Parts: sequence; structure tokens; C-alpha cells
Amino acid sequence: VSDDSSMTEQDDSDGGTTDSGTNGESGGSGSAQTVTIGVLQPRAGDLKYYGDQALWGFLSGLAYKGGTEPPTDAGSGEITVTAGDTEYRLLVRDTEFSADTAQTAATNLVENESVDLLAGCTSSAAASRVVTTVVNQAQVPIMLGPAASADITSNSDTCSDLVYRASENTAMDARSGGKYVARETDVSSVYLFGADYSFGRAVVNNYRDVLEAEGVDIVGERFVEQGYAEWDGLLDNAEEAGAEGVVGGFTVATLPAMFNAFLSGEYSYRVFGGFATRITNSVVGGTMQSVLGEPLTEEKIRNSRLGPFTTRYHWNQYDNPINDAFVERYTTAYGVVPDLFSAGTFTGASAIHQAIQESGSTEGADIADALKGMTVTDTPKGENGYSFQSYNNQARSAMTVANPIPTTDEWADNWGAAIMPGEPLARISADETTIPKDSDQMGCSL
Amino acid sequence: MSLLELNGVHTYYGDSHILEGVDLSVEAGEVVALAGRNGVGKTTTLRTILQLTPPREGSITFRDESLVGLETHEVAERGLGWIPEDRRMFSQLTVEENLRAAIPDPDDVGDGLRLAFESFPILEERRGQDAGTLSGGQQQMLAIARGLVGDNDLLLVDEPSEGLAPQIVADVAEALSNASEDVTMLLVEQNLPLALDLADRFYILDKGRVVDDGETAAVTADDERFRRYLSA
Amino acid sequence: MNSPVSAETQMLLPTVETMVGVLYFGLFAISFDFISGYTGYLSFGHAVFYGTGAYAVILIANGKMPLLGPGTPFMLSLLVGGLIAIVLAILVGLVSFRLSGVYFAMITLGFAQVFYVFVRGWDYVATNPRDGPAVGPSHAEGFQIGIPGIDQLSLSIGVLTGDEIALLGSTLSGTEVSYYMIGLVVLACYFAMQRIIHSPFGRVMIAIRENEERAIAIGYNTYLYKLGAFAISGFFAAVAGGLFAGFKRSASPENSFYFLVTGDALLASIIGGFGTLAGSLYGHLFDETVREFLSKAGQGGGLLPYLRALLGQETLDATLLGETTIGGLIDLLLNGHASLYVGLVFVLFVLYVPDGLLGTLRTRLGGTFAEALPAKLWGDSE
Amino acid sequence: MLRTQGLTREFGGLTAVDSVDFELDTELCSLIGPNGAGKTTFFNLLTGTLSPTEGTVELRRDGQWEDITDASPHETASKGLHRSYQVTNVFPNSTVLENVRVAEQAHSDAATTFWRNVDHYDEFTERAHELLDRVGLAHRAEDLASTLSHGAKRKLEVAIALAGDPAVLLLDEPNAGVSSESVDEIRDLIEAVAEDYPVLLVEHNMDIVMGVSDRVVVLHQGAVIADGPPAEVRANPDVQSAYLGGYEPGSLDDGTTTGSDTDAGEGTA
Amino acid sequence: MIVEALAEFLTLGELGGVIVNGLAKSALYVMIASGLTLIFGLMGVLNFAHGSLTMVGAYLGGLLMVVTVTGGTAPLTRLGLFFVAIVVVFALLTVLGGAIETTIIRPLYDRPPIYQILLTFGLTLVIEELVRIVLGVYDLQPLSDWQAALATKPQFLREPVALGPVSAGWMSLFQILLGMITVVGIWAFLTKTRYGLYIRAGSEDAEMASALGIDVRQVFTVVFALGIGLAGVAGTLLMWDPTWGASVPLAAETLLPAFIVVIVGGLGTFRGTVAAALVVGMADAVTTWWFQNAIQFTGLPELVLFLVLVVTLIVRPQGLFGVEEVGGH
Ligand SMILES: Nc1ncnc2c1ncn2[C@@H]1O[C@H](COP(=O)(O)OP(=O)(O)OP(=O)(O)O)[C@@H](O)[C@H]1O
Ligand SMILES: Nc1ncnc2c1ncn2[C@@H]1O[C@H](COP(=O)(O)OP(=O)(O)OP(=O)(O)O)[C@@H](O)[C@H]1O
Ligand SMILES: CC(C)C[C@H](N)C(=O)O
Ligand SMILES: [Mg+2]
Ligand SMILES: [Mg+2]
Repeated sequence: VSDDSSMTEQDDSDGGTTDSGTNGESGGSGSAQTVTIGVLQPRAGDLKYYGDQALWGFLSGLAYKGGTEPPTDAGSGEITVTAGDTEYRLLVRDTEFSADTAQTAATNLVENESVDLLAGCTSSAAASRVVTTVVNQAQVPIMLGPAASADITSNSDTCSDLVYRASENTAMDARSGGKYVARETDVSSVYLFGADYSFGRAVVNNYRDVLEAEGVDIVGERFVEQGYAEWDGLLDNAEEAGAEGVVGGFTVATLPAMFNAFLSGEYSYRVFGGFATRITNSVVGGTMQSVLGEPLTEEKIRNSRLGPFTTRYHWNQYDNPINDAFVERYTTAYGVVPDLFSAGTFTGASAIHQAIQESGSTEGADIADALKGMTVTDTPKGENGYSFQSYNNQARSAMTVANPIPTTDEWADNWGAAIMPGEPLARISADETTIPKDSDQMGCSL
Repeated sequence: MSLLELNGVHTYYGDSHILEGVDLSVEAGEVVALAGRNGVGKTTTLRTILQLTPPREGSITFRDESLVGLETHEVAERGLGWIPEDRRMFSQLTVEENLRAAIPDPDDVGDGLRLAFESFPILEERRGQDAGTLSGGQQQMLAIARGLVGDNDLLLVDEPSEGLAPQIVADVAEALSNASEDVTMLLVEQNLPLALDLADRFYILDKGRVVDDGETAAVTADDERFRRYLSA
Repeated sequence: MNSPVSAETQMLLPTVETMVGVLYFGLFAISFDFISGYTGYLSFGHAVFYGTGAYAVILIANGKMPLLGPGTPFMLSLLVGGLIAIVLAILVGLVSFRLSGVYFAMITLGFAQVFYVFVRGWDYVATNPRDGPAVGPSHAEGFQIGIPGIDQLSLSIGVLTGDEIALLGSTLSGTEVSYYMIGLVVLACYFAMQRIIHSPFGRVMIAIRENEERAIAIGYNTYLYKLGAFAISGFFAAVAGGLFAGFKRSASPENSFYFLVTGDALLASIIGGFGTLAGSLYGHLFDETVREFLSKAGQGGGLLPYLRALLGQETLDATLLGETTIGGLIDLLLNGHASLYVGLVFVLFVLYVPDGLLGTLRTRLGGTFAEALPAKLWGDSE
Repeated sequence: MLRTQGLTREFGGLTAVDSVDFELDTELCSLIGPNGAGKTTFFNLLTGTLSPTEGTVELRRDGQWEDITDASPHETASKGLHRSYQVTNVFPNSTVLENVRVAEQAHSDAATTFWRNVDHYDEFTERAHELLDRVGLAHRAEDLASTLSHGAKRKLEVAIALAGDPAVLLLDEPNAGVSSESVDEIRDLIEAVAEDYPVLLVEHNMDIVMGVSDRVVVLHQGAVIADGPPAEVRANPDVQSAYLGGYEPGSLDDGTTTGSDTDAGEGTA
Repeated sequence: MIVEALAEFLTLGELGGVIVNGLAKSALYVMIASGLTLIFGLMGVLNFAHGSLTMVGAYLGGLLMVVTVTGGTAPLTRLGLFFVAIVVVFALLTVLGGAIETTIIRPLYDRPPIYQILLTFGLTLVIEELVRIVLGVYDLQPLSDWQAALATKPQFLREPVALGPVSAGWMSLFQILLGMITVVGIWAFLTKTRYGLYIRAGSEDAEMASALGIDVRQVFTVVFALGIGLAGVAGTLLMWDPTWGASVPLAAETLLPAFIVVIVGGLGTFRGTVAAALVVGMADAVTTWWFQNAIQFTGLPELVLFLVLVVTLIVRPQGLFGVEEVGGH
């Protein structure tokens, strides 16, 4: 679909600092254009780390397009990045991982800063809130991510031609990890656990659909509070129910306690699901170290029955020039490797730039039009790695399934967790990962 | 030198000037009555001595040591006891615990309790009852007993007969009278005959000042001196 | 825009949006003060009424309230929310007013938390009840304040949905219109409560605070008076919640039913002066201003961006000890840590301005009898 | 006006009020008895503050006896049973005037009005001023009640009880802690109000009791042991031994009094 | 379904497990609430900062353990170090409590209780943000439990122990033991020592007590300091419990249950607090079982906690052991 990738090369000399940009060749008009994007991410507080990775991915995407190093001063406030003849004014706002704060910030950006576009949200609750109360009201498009609840792009209440998501979602987790487990392992009965809010519910719903379709028995299902810790009883129940596998749809607030209980007890099933961020890896790694004893070995981990996990993206799973450049610049700029959020937000930024180039306009509506059905050229999953499905504006991309392994020395410094994702056990191609248009779980038809 | 001496004591509640220069003294061994109509500052005088309502001006000395600026418990430790006008029970403590709380030295508890129960047998009967459930008069007795067991050198007694039946007043009078053999007292009392009977000397307070004083032996309850300051 | 003066004003002044919040939350704080400051019964579960009002408005707008369609006028929704709150207040009050003091505070807290947990798990109110409901596409237009049915006398509220009007040559944005319209409702409610306080009924409320036993002994059935006052206060709390939901177009259990919401109202009344009604509004204004001043991370105003701009990049990059830069230190101490300073301000307030803003002002001015009254709560503790 | 039949109240094992049959006419009746005899408890039973273990309380209204045994305190108060308290019990942070005004207001229908300003109801304020005048507190009308001295508070107690035209006045030691000059004032006050209302008075000051009462009832260990005109009661030997045989001026010197026996039997039932 | 679950619930193994679990929870509740009871019941100060001080205790205790324990430390040595940590944390927080009382609580005694609520609430904000800042500097995730501290727990405390048909955790038994020690200690202090008497007298009428020669200020300082010390001890204990763990939200998580326990028990009665902790702990254990096995309502255990509060107050307005208002005089 897409024709050129040459754009990225052109502006090297600009160095991304000039804001007059009178030398833009591609537009033909000779005048530089400015796009204002309101970026919503947690920038402080307990979940700042999520926001860091998401924002850094986004900045890396733009910088990559501009051929520059990603800006390091990415606190909150205003960041300017130039790519080609387009200057991106990024107004970064802290969402505190809260729907309320996100709504207020988004409203403010739209009303007082007249942003052309919104981007972001890490919490699924915040994302659907912003879509309902701001995007639809103000008709300002959003590039959503890394909030992962599949619901947002599959539910008629929230999906719209203003809502795009390059980032991977929970349905994609389920459709890759779930399918793999159903087909490639001997697990035939599964117990599902999830946090009782948008994200956890989405994980459980998607796994249920996928696993049932694959003929796997769902022997139980339970939602618990975020941060729930009394896992012994629940895990016993899963054992009694005859589960051969258990899925946990949680964030770092809950996973440590769950894994801790799982590793301390003697359960016959395996736990699989999504392989989450560096922070989760480091907490789970720490738990493994304390329960299984140091040093961790691949064998110990395998015997612990933790995995395999579906991974949306990890730095060591893709071997292509874009990814190589991405990982290198990212690591240099931020001192850590990108993690599962980073590819999606990188692609979101990349897609926005591509849309501006294609439409030649910086109007939100035009950008949205251009995004429709777009195949994104420059992505960490390779050239044309992501493409937006026109029926729900969710980008599809390949996924992998991998086991955790002890962190290798090569990455020890920039990963900082005791475990990391190993070589992919399987790769699931893009067209198999998302909810198909005709599925009855797809409530969105645009 | 007097046991207790007040010189030019001025006390305020917020902005209202209550004591306007009180001078009085109490010698060791005597019982001194402080009389005056309602609201002239009798209670306030006692509170000021105890530093519950510290004076803004003037000196208060006890055994030649200034009390001004001390904490109330420090004043108490120097041997001053207080029997307040509204009884101030520790209502959720038992009768016995109320008494124990007033005895500083654990070794004296036995003697103290014995003294209290001898003076007021009803207290012994009720020793395990919460003080808050005693009748008004019983509470008054407990308050007095609490003042007596503390082994004090000077007792500040505020209207001990208030609300007491006549024959209990007699008990109280006797208890105080017995006690006065060992302990010096400054006594605020509305019951003039009783006050005069117990006391060796008296002061009359009016509008925050001592306006008269004298020996009780020389006066009667309907003396002109009292009429002037105590009647309308 | 970039003159230093404007930077300073921007840093200090709360935004219009914040001010709208001050109005509706101020009303909630006033309603809290009405019951707690005047009868001495600390309604620690007051948020339940605020939440009721907020949820009522959204549920009605989403067509989820039986008998009432999405087209129901906002003013009517407010009233409906208020009436539900009255019923709720009476039910809760019937049981709770057998208690007093801390026990009363705790049982109302208990009730409110039961509702909070319940609403958080009730699928009917939202797809993800835990995240709370938002006004959906079925009610895309703004909520109108004014006289229902007469368009000329009604204006829409909301940052994005509010009406813009041209007035005397300048245009008022949707937020500003919201400010005035919500202000009108809040003012009307305030006057209503003020009037009640100065009525014979209000004097009985004060008598209850001063000495309930005696109030009973002179012939007041204080139970009924307390219930009445509780219902009235619940009504206005719900109106406040409705205004909040009407303006924000969303609500969540955490920002409506949760006990810390009551906590904020308590802070507001204390800072403003307990038992001063209007003080609560100023109290909340103060609270918000301080928070906003300290926590605006990138919204253009506030201390952190101001310091960053003031010091310049070079100073910010200068290193202090080892690896920490000045910028890093400022970020460490300020970014997202407004609570630290808000907490300090409260501590100082309690220690040095105990009567609150309005209370202190009134004392300074030598308030009259009615004004001197509220300075103390719950009487002297013996 | 007011009568009780077999009125009994027990606290745990203690019978504080022991089957009291009592009737109050349009008269000034004093209730005396040793400390702990059950006087305050009796008041609390009459006003509904405590509910009796047994027995009934009836109030005569419009020529009819009405059972008020189970009435709550606010009901008995609105039926006209007004009381003052042994321990000062006022509205401390309200002005003296407001203390009486709010009591006055209690006895009208206006109290539930919440839409009209209080200033609209001048009659309450006027009546309150009159009552303050009557008890001699007019000059303190605008002060906070908490700043009154003990004696002044006692007067305020009485003024509050007088508000709202009582059917019966129950006064629990209105003189407690009042100086002798004020005692006379309050005594005059009691006599004056007794002209207008039936009064039941608890009092330890025998001068007053004997001076003002039409009738004296003596309570001992919760039971009535004497009932009659003052002179007769004073002469009653039981009363002498149970109650009056107390302190006489000058008795301390010869040490004749012993208080212990008189109280010993109390309340051990 | 429900009937089946009930039948299962009533089997000896399940019920016994629930009871042991309930006792362990009760022990934790009593630990969390006892400091609050002391301060609240005796001084009338509603200490909203109690939870955050518990949280500080958890981090301090964790820090001591993490610093002293290495992978090779023997289980019994770990246990010993744990008791040392308890003592050290108790000492540190007692000093902190004394400092807080003398500097900012003391000026408030003459004021209505509401001011103490506000002040300690402000204190909570300050303490929590300070902890966050420190955690930020050391890059510890403040939201989830501090795993390194959890890891210092000796292995055997993670293991189950069979008591007849009942399978319980060693951890539960350990908690029950510590709870009992605390209860007995506090009870003896309050009723058997002179200082306990002074505390009770001073809390009822400070003026009168001081006139009897009791240094009421000092008494209050001591009570407050001890209360805070106990909060710290509770925190240290919670640090090892996976259900709680050292984290910033621990402050809020412990505060409400602590208030509930104190109120359900009846203000000012330590006996009541112990009884209430039993009731609440059992209710918690029972509903946790039902939630995990039969009833799919996430908020259930939390809901039940508040229902216990509401129902208790409806049935006994003064709490389980609270005294009714004394009427009369
Ligand atoms: N807390 C207070 N605040 C303001 N004024 C007070 C306070 N307590 C007492 N007063 C005033 O101080 C004056 C003296 O009061 P005090 O109690 O000392 O009198 P008293 O001589 O003991 O009277 P009584 O015989 O009635 O007990 C009175 O006018 C009283 O109104
Ligand atoms: N709530 C209660 N619980 C237990 N005993 C009580 C209670 N109230 C009163 N009593 C007891 O009942 C008896 C009568 O008390 P009451 O207060 O009626 O006496 P009184 O006649 O008013 O005495 P006084 O003249 O001293 O005020 C006393 O022995 C008292 O201890
Ligand atoms: C850990 C993440 C996958 C969390 C997720 N982004 C959410 O919606 O809350
Ligand atoms: Mg006095
Ligand atoms: Mg009495």
C-alpha cells in the first residue's frame, strides 16, 4: 500500500533543531508545518515507569523518522521534535494512571492548547474515558496506546474513525499466546484469573473466547481486586478444578504475589499469559530468585512451569535494521532497552508522520483519514510491520511466544531484571493475531 | 514565713480580668476560709494557685518557693491538694482506682485507702463501682477522700458541702476537721456557719480583690462584715 | 503571553476550570458543613450523597434510569438525584442517629463504603463499573442549566460542550459559561442553606450541637431534627454531585463515593472555618490553589514549570552532589509530590489558623453573636 | 397534676427508686433525702430520661390523667414537664439569651419552620428577655453561657426550665453552689414561680425547704419514708435519724457527730 | 451450588483452615489496631497517620532485614534477626512518636477532636510523599510489595504444617503467637502498672489528674509514643505477610480496618479491640473462603468488613465493649 520510505533519509542535515525549516522539499510548498500533539502518559508517581517506556517509544518513532537521536529531556511539558519538514510540538501531560486526571488533561489540551491530535494513555480506563468524553466530543483524533484493553477498538461505544491504536492489545495476546498453548502444548483445561477492571476483564474475555474456540476447557474464572494477594486458596481451587494451565490478566500490582504463591506451592499446572514490562520482569525475577534460589538457570525456570508467555514485542526478538537502530538509539538515550510497550508507541508516532506526509496536511481530520487502512512503513517489527484494519482502526502486527530465561550478560546492564524473554518459540503472523471483522466479538464495523 | 502567700495576683480568662490583685497568706497548720458571692473569683483563686489558670501578674509562693510558671503536676508534687467544686471524678475508673491515682507513693496505698474508707465507709462498699455511677453526694465524698489520701501539706478545698445532705455535711465537716489537724487548708465554702466553724481565719473576696479578713473567732455568720459582701 | 508578569500570574492563579471545580465541590463542602458544623454530627460518609447525585445525572443521560429518558432536562436530573439522596439520607439516618460522636462518624462512613464497594461492582452503571460511568453518545450535547424548556434562559455547561456566548464585546468560553451557570446554582443552594441556618429550625440544629441532652429536655425531638437536617444536607450534596457530573460528564467510584472525597470536604470546612457555611467554599478554593500551584507539572502554570523556566537549562543541568543535577533535585522534590506540601500546609493551618479562614476573619472583625457561634465545634470538651 | 404508682428503678442489684406512689397537686412540694436516696433518679423517671423497671407515671392534662410512663424526654417536655438539672446543663457556646429563646421556641409550632428567619419571631425573644429579667440575668443576655459563673448558670438553668409555660416544674437543687445572697434571690424566685406553677423541688438547704414548701416528701433508699407539711416532717423521728440529724454549728468542737451510721445501710440491697 | 459449597465449607479440613486463617488475620488486626486504640481510646486523638506509620515500620523493618540477611542466613538466625528488627523499629518509632506528640499534637489537646483528624491527616500526606521520594531515589516500586523484604522470610514460614486434618501455614501460627504476645503485654501494662492507671486517669480529666501530681503531658507523650511504636511493630510483621507487604498503599490499607476494629470494639476498651479483631479477622477469613470458592463478587471481603461495622453499631451502638453513656447527675 505504502510507497515510499525515503522520507526519513532526507532531513538528516536538519538535525531536528531548526524550527524555521524552510528547506522542506517534500511538501513542495516550501513552508514548514507544525503539528501539536497532546501526549497523555503517567509522568510521575507509582506508574511513572510505564509512562516512560510508552513516551520514549513515541519519541523514538518521531526521531527515527527525523533521523535524529530521541530527545532525552522527556519529563513533562513541551518537547519539540522535527522530522522532515514537520515540526512536532508535543505537549506531555501527566495522567497519574488515573482516568480522571487523563480526562482533565485531555480536555485541557483540546480546549486551551488546540492540539491537532492526542496520543497516549497507558491505563485502559483512562483511554476509554478520554475517548468517550474528549475525542468524541471535540472531534480530535487520538493515537491510543499502550492501553491494551481490546475492548476499546472492538466496542461500538468507543471505537470510531477518530480512534487509532498501533499498540498491541489483549485480544492479540490471547490470540497468539492462547492459541499457542492450545495447539502446541498438552494443556487442555485452563483457569482464568483477571484484575477486576477494564484491562483484566479484557484479558480474561479474550482468552476465554480464543481458548474455547480451540477446544480448551475453561474450568474456572475469577476476577480479583488489583493487588490481591491471598493466592494460596485461589491457586488451590484451580488445582482442584483440574486446570492444566492458568492465565493471569494482571499488572505489576498483582503479578508478584500471584507468582510468589505459585512458585512457593506445588502446583501441577503451568501459568501462562502475557510477558509484561521490564518492571514486571524484575519483580518476578526477584521472586524467582528468592523462591528458586540463586543463581537462576534456564532449567530451574522451566521446571517452575512459568510460561510460555506471549510477547507483544521485545528488543531481542526482531532482527531488522529499523529495530537495530531503534534499540541502539533508545538504549543510548535512556539507558535501558525498549520493552513491550515501546514498539507500539514507536509505530504510532511513525504512522502519524507517515499520515502527514501522505495527506500533506496537519489537520487532525486529515491525519485520521490518512491513517485509515494505512500500512505503517517504519516499525520495529520490520518494514510494513503494522497495518491499521479499516473496520476498527486497530493495527495488526505479528506476535511471538517465548519462555523466560535468565538475563544474559549482554543485556544485564540495560535490562536490569533477573529474567528476560528468550528466543521466540513461535511467531504468529499479523493476520492471525487480531479479532477478525466477522467475529462476533468484533462489535465495531467502521 | 507563711506557708502560702499571694501578692498582687492578677488573673484573666481571655480578655476578662477576674482577679485584680489578690493578696492573701496561709500559715502552716491553719484553716483559712475564702468567702464571697458567686462569681467573685474564689474558684479562680484556687485555680491560679494550682497554675491551672496561671496568673498574668503577681507572685505566689509556697514555702518560699515561687509557684508561678510551674506545671500543675509540679505544684501538686510540692504538697498541694485540690478538692474541686464540681467533683471531677474519673468517672470510668472505680472508686478505688480514683483513690489510688491520688496516692503518689505505691507503698502508701494501703494506708491511704484505709484513711479514705474510715472517713467515708460508703466508699468502701462501693470500691469496685465506677465513680461515674455514684450519686452526687457520694461523688463529693470521693472527691474529698481523694484530697485527703494524697498526703498533702496544703489542701485547696472548693465548696465541699455543695449539694450534700445535712448529715453528710456533718460527715464532711468532721472529715475536714480531722484532716485539718495534719494539713493546712484554704477553704472556699458557701455554708458560712460551717466555714466559720472549720476555719481559724477568713478572707472575703469581692470583685477579684480581698476586701476584708479577720479571725473567725471574733465573728458570727450574720456579722455585718459578711452581710455587706455576701448579701444583696 | 511570555512576559515575566504573566508567567507569575499564571503560576499563582487557578484556571477557570479549577474554579468551576471549586464551585461544585465547594457546594458539597458547604452541605457537609451544614450537617457536621451545625449539628456537630460528623457525616463521614457524606460522599455517598455526592456520588448519588453524580451517578443519577449520568445514568439518566445514558438512558439507564427507569422512567427517565436521556432527554430529561439537566435541572430535573439534579432534582431527581437530590430526591434519591433524601431517601437515602433518611434510610441511613434512621439507623445512624441513634449514635453520636465518633460512632456516628464511623457508621456513616461504613454505610458509604458499603455503597462504594457496591457501586464499584455493579455492572449496570457502566461496562467497567470500577472505572465508573461516562456520558455516552446518546447524550452528546451539553447539559443545560436554566429554566427547562426555555432555550433563551438556558445555557449548556462543560469545557467542550458548553455554550459560548458573546457578551459586551468579549466572548465567554464554554468553561467560563459553565463557571457562571454552575455558580448560579451553587449560590442559590448556598442562600437556601444559609436561610435554613438562620431559621428556627437552624437554631435547633445549633442547640443540638451545643447540648443535645438539654435540647431534648426542653422538648425537641432532636432525632427528627437531625434527620431533617441530614436529608437537607444530603439533597444539596447530591446537587453538588450532579453539577460535577454535568460538567465533567463522567464519574468514578473513587472521585464520588469514596471516603476520601468526604475527607476533602472536611478539609475544606476546616480550612474555611467549621460551622461557617461559606467558609467551606473558600477552604476548598485555598486547597485547590495550593495543590494546583504545587502540582502543575506541565500545564503552563505552577511552581515546577516556573522554576524550570526561571532557572534555565544551564542551572538545571548543574550538578550538585555526585550525579544529581539541580533540575533532577527540583523534579525529585516537586514533580508529583504536591501532597507533601499540601500536607505541610494543613499541619501549619491546624496549628496556627485553627478557626479557619472565615472563622478567623470573623473573630478578627469582632463577629456578632451569630458569627461568633461557629468558632467552636462540639462545645468545650468538658 | 402528676402522679406515680409503684414507680421502681433498679440499677443492677441496686434499687435506686423503690415503688414510689406520689402525687403532686398545684403546690410547692419539696423532695428531700440523703445523698443517693434516688431523687435525681426519680426526676429522670418522671421526665422519661430513664425508663422505670416497674410502675407508671401519669400527667393530668385538661382534667384527664394521661400515662406518660413510656414517653421520651422530649415528649414529656412538650407535654409541660420542665426540669432544671442538678449539674449545670446549658448551651455553653450560645448566648444567655439564645439559651432561653430556643427553649421558648420549643413550645411553639414555629420550631420546624426552616424557611423563615428567626428574627421574624419577636415574641420568643421578648419572652426570653422577660425570663432573664425574672432570674436577674438580664444584664448578661448577650454573653456566652460558658462565661457565666457557677451561680449565674444555676439561674440560667431555672430560666430555661421556665420557658414555654410549663405544666409542672421540676427543680433539681437550683441552689447548689449558689452564694447566700443569691440563695435569697433564687428562693424568692422559687416562691414566685410556685404561684404560677406546680413545683417539685429537690433541695438540701433546709431553711429553704422548710420556708417555702407546702409539703415535703422524704426519700430514703429509694422509698418514701415521710410525706406531709414541713413542720410535721421535720418532727418525724425517722426523718430525723435518716436525714436531718446532721451538722449543727459548733458540733465539731465536741466531736459528737458521727456520720457513718446514718449512711451505712444505704443502697446495699 | 451454594449448598455444595456450604457442605464443603463445613468439612473439618476447610473449616479448620478458615479458623486458623481467621486467627492469624485477627492477630494482624489486633497488631494494627492496638496502637490506634491506645491513642484513640485513651487520649481521644484520632490518629489518621497511624496507617502511614505502620507503613514506615514495614519499610524500616524490611530495610533492617534486607541489610542483615543474606541468602545463606539460617532460618533461626533470620527469625532472631526479625525479633531484633521488631525491637529496633519499636524503639525508633517510639522516639518518632514522642517527637510528633511533643511538637505538633500537644498544642491541640484543648481543641475539638476534629483538629486532630485534620492534623494527622496532613501528617499522613507528608509521610507518604516523603516515603515515595525516598523510594524514588532508590528506585523501588512504591506500588507493589517490596519483594526483597519478603525474601528475607525463612523458608519454613512459607511452608504448610498439618494440624490433624487441617492444613495451615507456619506463617499463620507465627502471627498468632505474635498477636498473643502483644495482647498480653498491653493488657498487663494498662491494668497492672501504676502508669496504666495514670494513663486512664489522665485521659479522662487531664486537669484533675495533673492536680493530683500526675504529669499528664508526659503520660500523653508516652501513650502516643507507645502507640506509634506499636504501629511500627505491626508494620514489621506485615512486611513478611504476602497479603500486605511493604508498600506505600499499605498506609491506607491498614488505616480503615484499624478504625473499624477500634470502633467495633468500643472506644477506649482494649478488651473490645481484642474481641473486635477476632470478629473482624474471622469474618474476613470466612468471606475470603466464600469469595474464593463460591461467590463471584470482588468486593466481598471489603464489603463484609464495613457490614461488620454497620451491623455492630446498629445492634450495639457503643461497640462490643464500649460503655453506655452515664446518665443522671
Ligand atoms: N472559662 C471561663 N471563661 C471566661 N470567664 C470565666 C470562665 N470561668 C469563670 N469565668 C468568670 O470568672 C468569674 C469568676 O469565676 P469563679 O468561678 O472564680 O467564681 P466563684 O467565686 O468561684 O463563683 P461561684 O461561687 O459561683 O463558684 C466569673 O465572673 C465567671 O463568669
Ligand atoms: N446509671 C447508674 N448506674 C448505677 N447506679 C446508679 C446510676 N444512677 C444512679 N445510680 C445510683 O442510684 C442511687 C440514687 O442516685 P440519685 O442520683 O438518684 O441520688 P440523689 O438522691 O439525687 O442524690 P444526691 O442528693 O446526692 O444528688 C445512688 O446510689 C447512685 O449510685
Ligand atoms: C501491564 C499493562 C499491560 C497494563 C495495561 N496497559 C492496562 O491497560 O492497564
Ligand atoms: Mg466557684
Ligand atoms: Mg441528685
